[in-house]
Amino acid sequence: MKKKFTVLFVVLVVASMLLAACQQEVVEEAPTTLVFSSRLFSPPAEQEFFINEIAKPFEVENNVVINFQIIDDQTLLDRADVQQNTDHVTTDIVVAHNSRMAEWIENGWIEDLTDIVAGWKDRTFSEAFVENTNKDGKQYFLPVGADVYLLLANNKALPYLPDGVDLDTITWEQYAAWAVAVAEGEGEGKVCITGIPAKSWVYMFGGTALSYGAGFPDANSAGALDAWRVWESIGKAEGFVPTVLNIDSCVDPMMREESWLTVFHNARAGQVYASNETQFTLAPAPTGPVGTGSIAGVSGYAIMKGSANYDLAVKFLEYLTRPDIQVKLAKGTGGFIPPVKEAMDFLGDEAIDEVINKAVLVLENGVVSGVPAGNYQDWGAVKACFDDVFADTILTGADITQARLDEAQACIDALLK
Amino acid sequence: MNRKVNKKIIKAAKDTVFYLFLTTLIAGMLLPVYFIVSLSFLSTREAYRYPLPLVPALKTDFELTYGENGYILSVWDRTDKEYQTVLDTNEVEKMEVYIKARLGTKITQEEIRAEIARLENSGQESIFFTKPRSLLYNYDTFFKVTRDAVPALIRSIEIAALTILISLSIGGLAGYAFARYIFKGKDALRFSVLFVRMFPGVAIALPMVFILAKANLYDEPLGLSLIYSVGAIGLTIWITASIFMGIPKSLEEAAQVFGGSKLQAFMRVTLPLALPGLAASAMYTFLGAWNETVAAIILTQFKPTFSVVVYQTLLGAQGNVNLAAAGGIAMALPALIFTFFLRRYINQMWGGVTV
Amino acid sequence: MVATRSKSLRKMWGQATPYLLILPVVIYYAIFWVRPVIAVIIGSFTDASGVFTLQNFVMVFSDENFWPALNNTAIIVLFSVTIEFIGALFLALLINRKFFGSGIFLFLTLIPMALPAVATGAMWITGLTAHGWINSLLYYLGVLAEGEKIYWLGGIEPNPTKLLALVIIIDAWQVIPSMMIILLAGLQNLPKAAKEAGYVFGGNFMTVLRKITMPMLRPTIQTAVILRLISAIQIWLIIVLLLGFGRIPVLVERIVYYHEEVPGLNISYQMAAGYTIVVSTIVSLTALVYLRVSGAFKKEETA
Amino acid sequence: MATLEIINVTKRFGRKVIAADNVSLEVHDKEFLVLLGPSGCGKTTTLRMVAGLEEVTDGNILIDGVDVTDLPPRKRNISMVFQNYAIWPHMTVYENISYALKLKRMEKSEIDRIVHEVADMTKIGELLERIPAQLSGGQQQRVAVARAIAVSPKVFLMDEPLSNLDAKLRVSMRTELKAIHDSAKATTVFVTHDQSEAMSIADRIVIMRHGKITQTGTPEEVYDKGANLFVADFIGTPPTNFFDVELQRNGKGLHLVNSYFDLRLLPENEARLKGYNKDQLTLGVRPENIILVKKSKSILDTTALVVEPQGSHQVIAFRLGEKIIKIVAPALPKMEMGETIHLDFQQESLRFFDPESTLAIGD
Repeated sequence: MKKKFTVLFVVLVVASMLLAACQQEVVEEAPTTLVFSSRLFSPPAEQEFFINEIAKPFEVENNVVINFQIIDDQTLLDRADVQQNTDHVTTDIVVAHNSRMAEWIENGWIEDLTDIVAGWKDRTFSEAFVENTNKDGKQYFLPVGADVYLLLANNKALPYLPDGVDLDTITWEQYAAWAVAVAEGEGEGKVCITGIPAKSWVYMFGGTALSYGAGFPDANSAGALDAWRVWESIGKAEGFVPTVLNIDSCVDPMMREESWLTVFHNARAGQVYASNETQFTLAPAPTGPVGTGSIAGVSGYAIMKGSANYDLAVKFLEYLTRPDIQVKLAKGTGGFIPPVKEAMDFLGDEAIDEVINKAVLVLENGVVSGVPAGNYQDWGAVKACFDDVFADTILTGADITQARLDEAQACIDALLK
Repeated sequence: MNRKVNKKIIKAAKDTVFYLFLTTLIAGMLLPVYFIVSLSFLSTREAYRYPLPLVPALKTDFELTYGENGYILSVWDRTDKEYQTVLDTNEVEKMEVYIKARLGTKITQEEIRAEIARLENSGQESIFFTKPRSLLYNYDTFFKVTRDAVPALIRSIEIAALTILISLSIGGLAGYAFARYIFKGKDALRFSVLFVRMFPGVAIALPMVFILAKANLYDEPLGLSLIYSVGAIGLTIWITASIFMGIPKSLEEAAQVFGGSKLQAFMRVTLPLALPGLAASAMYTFLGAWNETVAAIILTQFKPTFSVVVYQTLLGAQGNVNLAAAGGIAMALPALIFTFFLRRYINQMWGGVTV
Repeated sequence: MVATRSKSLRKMWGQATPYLLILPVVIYYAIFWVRPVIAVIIGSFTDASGVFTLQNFVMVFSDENFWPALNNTAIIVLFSVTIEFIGALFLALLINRKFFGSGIFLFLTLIPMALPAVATGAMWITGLTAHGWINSLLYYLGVLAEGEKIYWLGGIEPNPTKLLALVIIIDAWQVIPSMMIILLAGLQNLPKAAKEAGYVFGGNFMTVLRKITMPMLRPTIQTAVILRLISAIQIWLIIVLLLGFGRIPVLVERIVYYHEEVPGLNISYQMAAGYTIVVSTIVSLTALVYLRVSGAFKKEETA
Repeated sequence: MATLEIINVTKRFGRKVIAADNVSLEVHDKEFLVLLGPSGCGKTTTLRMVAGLEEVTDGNILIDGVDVTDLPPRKRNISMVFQNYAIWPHMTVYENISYALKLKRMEKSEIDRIVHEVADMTKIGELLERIPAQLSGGQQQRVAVARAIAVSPKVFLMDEPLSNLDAKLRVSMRTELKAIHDSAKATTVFVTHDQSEAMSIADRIVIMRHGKITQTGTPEEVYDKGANLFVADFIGTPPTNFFDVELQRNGKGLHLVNSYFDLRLLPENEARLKGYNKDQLTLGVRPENIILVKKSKSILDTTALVVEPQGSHQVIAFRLGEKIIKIVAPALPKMEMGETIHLDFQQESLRFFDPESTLAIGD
């Protein structure tokens, strides 16, 4: 028996090594591989779509293999750190979130694409994201998959909608009143926001604040105070789902019907919406005195410095940012907004187009801000300043005081570079 | 004679109680595991129902009726015991995709068209039909989305095997020294071996990766094995030391007396005797190497481990807990198989062999 | 002359053997472990510009999360090691009875240990949420009425005690098997006669366990507890998986926090390095104290 | 077969512990030599140095005139039976016995022949396919012996091979070992702490104490002519009785006197003490040499404290001051506890020792 085990073990080791060796040869015989590491399109269905519908035609046409990998922003940076500092650059294209773009640019890990973009005449990148994707007048990131915030409601909440409120023009006060009505009627809060620190609360609040004329990230301006009041009123009526502190994304609670109301990321809202179109209603984010505020997130393509396949990478990016491909990509991946102006011409009238249309409405007509992460030492720490206010005032039903907000602002300002 | 029967009955009763107790205990312990497994077979829609269905459905019941935008598709909800609408559309393709992806149920566009025709021809307000569920849909999707799952799986086994090899050979030598020799600084050395485990590994994971990458072990399975061995060696030393201590030295001496060199004596006598224990200690190493992601994801590019591809697939599994469950189970399965075959040796792990 | 030289060489070789056997480990650690560790140690004693300072530790100790983290860690270690030890001992004693099917039983109890973090994470998160499988099960069992829910991970009201208890139970669930293995092997190597003598001389199950089995099992218990102690102090992953950063701060979670969550702060590296040194100091001190108190060193000296 | 010479061999562990201190001895061809001594006396260490399992700190070991001091065990042409047998639990009996032969690359048929031969000799022919866990202690012991003789070594080493057996088996194995030795004609070194085992089995006994050899001789020599107090005490059961006495020259003769008796020595014993001019002496008398006599002839009267009938004889214990003295008397007449007994010493076998040096006097 023991002998058998030894033999088995040895066979296993040898066999696995042989197999690995075989594989290696296969890899070597294959055409050029372009490594595409992305934080975007992480849901499996989106991955599948990107691989089969977007990458494949390019692969066939150019005889390359696109090695598509999903990695979160932090790991992507860690990986780049190792690759850049040990001269083993194997990643060709990265897709980063705008809150982390500054780190990429400042570390000098990505190529300056200004000249290349200048040569593409058929597309105009949305101005909303220049702050993040460019630095010192140079373009490093090509925006893709922009998002704004949309209102998503479970139809079970519709009966509580205050009379005369039109979901397409709902205001923040009406939204709050609605949330309170739901909480009172159901005996339990149903509004979803992300309660786990350093997730999306800063954006959820930021959209409200922008609607009231505040800047971003403002914690204590007059507009911000008005925004806090909206959320305070929901908090005082215990309008948040009781498990709010454990939520890091509203997708699951909305799908489980633990929560019925939320204003969040359009692609994720679209994902929930698609899970049962007859059960959910999608609307633009609520408005305020100065319009519909929303933080606009975006991801961006960039080429790693030292990429061995620079020309091919440029070619692939040219392909990916083509307006028709941008639209195809946006539609196949849950409703991101294509941040290329020309792309709008390609939108149709399917349900998904409606999601995108609503989002574009917000992006075009709303009060939109990007994420000025580059101005701060650490964007996560900025988020924490907002999270803290939420945790010790709104959540507990306490009053928002100017003093508390000033403290939060001090917290934010201390993080300025 | 009566007494004999009584005794038998009492024994049977005792056994029954004992096994009932065991069953309850195991059921309690494995309840969470049951749910994650069950979840991995549920359709996305059912995975988000509350209360959660206790067992996966084997079929899906549909109701088809006329709606605003075309046809309203409803499915039987086991939780609420009613048909609930899910789609109101005219597009057959959309129905097919939805039924496949959200309900984990096999259906073709032709079949949908046939049902629609049946509705139209029946003159009734609605019709009902039933389709079998594809239970393995989540696993199917998982392996479809997870690129190179099979090579990654093989690579992971290879890396785990290499890690076992490295940590057992290097750690085993030291363990042997601690078990068989008396020397100056033995206690201090043994304690410092333990100290490696005391220093939080998360704090130095990245620098270690840098060292590896600089040593041209970037994207090499060997590189990862070397990193995993750092954590594994310390434990291996402690385990092997107690295994070797459990094997009487005289067995080895006898082999020397009867014509073997020290090495032969070790290979022919001590090693075969230690093997079960070593194999069991290999299990710890295997599990550690198998489940590790942090270093692997930074250090690999073209040769990811299975844990990395699973991680990449599941990173965005929000709204897809059933898929996450399937991925978790797919990852756990090889480890469980490994454990299953090694469990018989585990008993012998810490004290060695009794002669 | 030649003879004596070869003899002394052989002798030297003989004395060097244990050191030669340990050498690979030392070299291995020197290459892969010592350098990063030294870097962290240096980092903990220097400021951002590389000048010697103790400020990092002042920062760590005055961090508002430090004392809660220390406190939480202590509570988790105390309870989880105790619970895990009792649970593992119980299981080991049970399996050691070698009943029909004990092999399969052993395997089943090992399952929690073999599950990857992805699986355990998904398992507990889907279980503990308000609309999760635990509440579902309770509902089917009739414990919960319709619409009634238990907020396992805490509702609006902060309730750290409950969360700590939850973390401890979940950790125990996963760790008991690996501790059980150690104790089981130890039990199987105990001479049967000693235990039987215990019964012959009038002991019941508990007294035999306490007065005979446990003392004889002491070396095994020491190994099991020391290994567990070391990793229990470094618990963090399950907490972050369930609750995210900062809700229940623990020591190593703080290191990860500065490494992963807010790596960009001017003080992030210093804080992480400081916490790292504090943690390893606490772990080594605890381990040393445990080894001393439990008498492991004395045994070593006579061995 | 062969001779074994141990020349000035010293073994030190660390700086302080001296396990063997300048040990020299010679084992003749085909001799059965027993190393005897209490535990910790260095006998096992000495044996292990011969085997090559322990390094020699100083000195030389020669087998058949060849210096093997620095050779590893496998090149010494020895074999060994270990205290706990050290038979390999993962091999069958056959594999255990044939292990060394296989390493010598012997023909399969030859190995088979030898294995069966030694198995028959040790009466384990039936057990060859078993694994050790299925064997009783005695059977394991036989396997260990069979394994040892299979290699036809020059020197055959046994490290307390019988100590793990029960009392009865030990006695019968003892006889068998002797018989096996006689037929195998191997030069044998046998280590034991059991003096009766040594007495019954040895051609020659080497008694060790504190790492040194205190006496070497045939069983009769060490029994009758113990070189010092230690040997006299160590050999024989019940042990030799010792009395501290004063030498008194009283008119015609030499008397050994203490507060219990006054023994007048016979002239031949007086002659043995001629060169001894101290006035204190330790008198050693074997239990069987203290005899029951009539009251009139006794030199010592006392009461029996304990009487242990042994069938063929009886052991009578009595108290003399602090000491318990044991004598061996014929089975009859049967003595009772508390009975007054009258005793005399048989003068021809008295032993005299210098209480300071503990050495025997007058041999």
